[in-house]
Amino acid sequence: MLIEQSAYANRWRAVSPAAKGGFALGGLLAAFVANTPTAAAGIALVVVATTLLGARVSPWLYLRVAAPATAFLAVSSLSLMFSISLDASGGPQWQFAPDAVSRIATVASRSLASLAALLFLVLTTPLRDLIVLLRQLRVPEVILDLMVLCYRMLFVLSEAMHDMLTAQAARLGHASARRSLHSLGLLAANLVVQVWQRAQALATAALARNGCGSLRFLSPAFAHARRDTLIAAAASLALIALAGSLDR
Amino acid sequence: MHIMEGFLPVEHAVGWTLASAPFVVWSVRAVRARLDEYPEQRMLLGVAAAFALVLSALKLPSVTGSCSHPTGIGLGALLFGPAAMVLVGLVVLVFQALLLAHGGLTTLGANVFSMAIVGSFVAAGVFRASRTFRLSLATSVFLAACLGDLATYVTTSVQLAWAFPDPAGGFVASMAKFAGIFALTQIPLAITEGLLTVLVVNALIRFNADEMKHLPLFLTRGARA
Amino acid sequence: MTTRLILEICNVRHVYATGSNGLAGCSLNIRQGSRNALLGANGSGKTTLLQQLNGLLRPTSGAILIDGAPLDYSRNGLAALRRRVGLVFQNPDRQLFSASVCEDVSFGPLNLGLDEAEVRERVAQSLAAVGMTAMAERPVHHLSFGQKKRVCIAGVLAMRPEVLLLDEPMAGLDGAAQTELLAVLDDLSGRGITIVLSTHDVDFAYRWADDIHVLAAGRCIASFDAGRLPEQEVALQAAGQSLPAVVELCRVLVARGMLPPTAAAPRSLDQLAASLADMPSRHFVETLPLGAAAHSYCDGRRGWTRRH
Amino acid sequence: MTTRLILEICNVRHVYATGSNGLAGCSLNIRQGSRNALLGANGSGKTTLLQQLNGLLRPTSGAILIDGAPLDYSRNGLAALRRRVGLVFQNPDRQLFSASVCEDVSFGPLNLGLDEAEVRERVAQSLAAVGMTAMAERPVHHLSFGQKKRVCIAGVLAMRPEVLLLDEPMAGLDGAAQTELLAVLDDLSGRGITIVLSTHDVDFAYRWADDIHVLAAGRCIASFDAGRLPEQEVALQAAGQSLPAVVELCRVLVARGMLPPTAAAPRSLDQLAASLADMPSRHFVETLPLGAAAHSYCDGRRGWTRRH
Repeated sequence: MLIEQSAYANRWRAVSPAAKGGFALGGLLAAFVANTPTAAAGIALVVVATTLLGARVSPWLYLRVAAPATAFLAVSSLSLMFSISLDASGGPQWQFAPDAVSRIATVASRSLASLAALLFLVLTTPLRDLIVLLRQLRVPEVILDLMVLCYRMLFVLSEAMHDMLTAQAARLGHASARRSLHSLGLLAANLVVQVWQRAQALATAALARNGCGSLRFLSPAFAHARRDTLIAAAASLALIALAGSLDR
Repeated sequence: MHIMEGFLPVEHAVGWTLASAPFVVWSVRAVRARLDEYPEQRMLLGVAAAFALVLSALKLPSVTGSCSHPTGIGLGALLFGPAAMVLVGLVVLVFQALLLAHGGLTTLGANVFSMAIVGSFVAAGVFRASRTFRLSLATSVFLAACLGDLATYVTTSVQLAWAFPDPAGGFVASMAKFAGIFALTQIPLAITEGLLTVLVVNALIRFNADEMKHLPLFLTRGARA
Repeated sequence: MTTRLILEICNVRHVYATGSNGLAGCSLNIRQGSRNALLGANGSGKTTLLQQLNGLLRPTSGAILIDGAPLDYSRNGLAALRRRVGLVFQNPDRQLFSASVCEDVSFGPLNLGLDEAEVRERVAQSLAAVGMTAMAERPVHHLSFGQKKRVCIAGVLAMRPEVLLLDEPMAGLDGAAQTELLAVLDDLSGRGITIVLSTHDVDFAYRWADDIHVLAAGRCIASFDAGRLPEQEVALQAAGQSLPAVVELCRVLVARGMLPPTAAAPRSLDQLAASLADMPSRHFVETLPLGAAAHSYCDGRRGWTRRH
Repeated sequence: MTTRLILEICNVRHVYATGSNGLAGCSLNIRQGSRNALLGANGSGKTTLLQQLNGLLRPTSGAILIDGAPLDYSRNGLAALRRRVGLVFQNPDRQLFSASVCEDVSFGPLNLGLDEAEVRERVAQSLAAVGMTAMAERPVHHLSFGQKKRVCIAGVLAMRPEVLLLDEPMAGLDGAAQTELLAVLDDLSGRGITIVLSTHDVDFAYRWADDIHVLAAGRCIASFDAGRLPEQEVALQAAGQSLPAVVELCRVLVARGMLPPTAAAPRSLDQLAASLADMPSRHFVETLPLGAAAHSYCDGRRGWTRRH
């Protein structure tokens, strides 16, 4: 998981998640405030630069993380490029959409600016800190509990899945598409069984430490949280102002 | 298929978030009530969310040769019931946005609606209906997972078409375009996911019928109905 | 170490819903401050017994006493018990559920209702006790198996238990990690914490424990001072165990007159080697043909000389 | 046993996507029909190497030869390789995925595309080879850990491999299960199957292997006939291992003149005890005060006499 890797290794790892969340929110708002493709592209550029130069996220990793979303963008843009209507005989008629270029430019620049804001947040902030932030934002505890457990068990189960896939491959379980689907069915069923067993074990382990309700943990303390949050708020406002000013 | 960050115009992003909100609130309440009764299920749902996430990373062999990933929502709805699956689906989508940059925060509402809400309810509803019509367990499971997937894909296409109507053909033409473009990956995926889910349920039943009886499965409740 | 009993297990039976792997009338005592090894094969009831001592399971019949009073299975009673008696499970991945080391360790003390400052202090102390202070902010999934194991122990220590139960603590650890873990256990034992661990390794039990309790088929078939283990061959055999290698060797050496029967019995092979090194030499070489000595296959002598 | 090499690992490097725990230029050879122990601490690259030999991982650089020819990583090449070189993983729960024992063992042969009669025969033979015939119809999750391990081996044997790779086969097994598993391995080795297993237990490697390959930090730092292990103290130390207890003891005994340096070096403590039992007796007792002898703490002599 590349995002996870960067989230723990970047230069702003120890900055308060509230500050980073604030800046990302600023980026998202700015992306939507920007009315012209140029403005949105400008926002995208500033946010990407902040991520790469400020937080020192590796550009190569950044491109790889952004690739799937940009693929979605490309495919969707394709459908915006053409217009379809019925001709006289009732058959479908393809043509270049008249406003295709400007529509695509608007959507693509806004999407890229928003994506940049999302990537800024996730590439600089481990999920664990984001959960802390959500806790501060008073997200219902049920959801936070599920997130905490999901985060930890994600790694445990994906290791189990990886090991099982390897073990199946060692016995040629993926020799043909048909055998492969069969093997994957067995694998998923085994994981389902593990879901119960592991949940049971975790519940028992929590009980052994007197935990039988909502899961409570000590939140990490972030140095200079207030200062960083103020700086981030100012940067966000500047970003939104930039988006507005590039409009005209 | 999740809509990427920032792709929907602001009014659509807000609109779908508002549309999903009541379902999420309802699911939070349902899960809380369930946890009051069975506190140990807190862990179960957390691990289930991790399971759905891990499953979505699985590469399925696909009919068209393109690789596809299962959503796991159909299987989840059959195992845990649609009420819990809305919340689990929400967590899964949040994680996909935050750990994989797949989907996004502004489009979270739209994605939750198409996958966690429509996907879970269609899967659970189709399963109930198929069992009522006395279809075999395998057929019912296949239809549930497959149609759950298709419903998600159709809903996403509707969301996109509504946001970007075709300048000439309007909503319908746009719907045809989006649905057509994504059909290439989504229809084979729905079929493969249906088959996979049948294999999983079959394997589960063979593992141990005894133990399955003790599990609070939507599936077995459905089977009895 | 006193002879005050902190835990008494009196004829405890445990039948699982599936009917398997329980306890079948198990009785044993744990002395305060002692190091105890529950020795038995897989499936002999060790894990069930440990979960009984922590109140996670309740005897089908029989009783468990703590400080002479029967366990109180009320909500408050269990909370109090689990504060005094902490349990570390075998598999860390089945008991660590939070994202970071420090968060996970704080779980227990927060459940005790302590205030944040107190929790922070306890977390810091527990992590220090297991040598994981530097890792406090690490995510759990970045840790090695041995490190996870130590985090599990810290999570229990943060509740300041009097008794620490550990299920197969050495399983899956390589030599270096075992040594580290043993140092942690020695330290805790030195602070007066009673330790009860399960193991199927008789050599380890003999080397480490004060008291050994042999489990077989859900019963404690023998419970004795570890020093008296050599007399317990019958019980060990019944539990599918053999005598520790050091005992076997010591016997042969004493029988051959190579070791005086008076010496304190060595508990480990290292100790045995040390006592042997103190013995006076004999000279075999002269009684053997010269050629044989020159072509010595056992290079022990060469090795030995090289080292000195 | 011949000196024909069945597998040659030539300067293999493996870098994981995460950059961790790979191989850093590892070279070693496996002789056909030999028993090989890959000895190293956790994280020394043992598992990576085993997965390389089975084609599950591909060298970042360097090469692996089977029967002198480089591994073929095409789809068919891999299928052929995995038929010849079978791998048993450490954790049985990660490689048993079917409902029943018999079904699981049939997984490999079915993937080979064999017909049903052939599959049935192979399943029966493999289960017999690991002594699990009676359990064929049992659900996998009702088995003990040791039984699961044997089913894993049967699952690989059913593909009729020439080389059997086992990752930490002894880990987690209690004494009885280890003995059973060793008997299975001895039997397979006797039928000419080349065995390569990883372990971090130097005593076991010395007792069991023909060839020992010492791994540290992704390299094979020494590869030798197990009989020559006592000379390899430096390599062992570099790999975080000490000499086997039996070698240490043998040295002390030889140095003290209690054992002739000419004898074939015992490979296990049992063998050592046996050679000592053949030595003539000495009598310490007379040279020591009577009181000390009477209060003998080491009850070795008593134990010994009782047995005879």
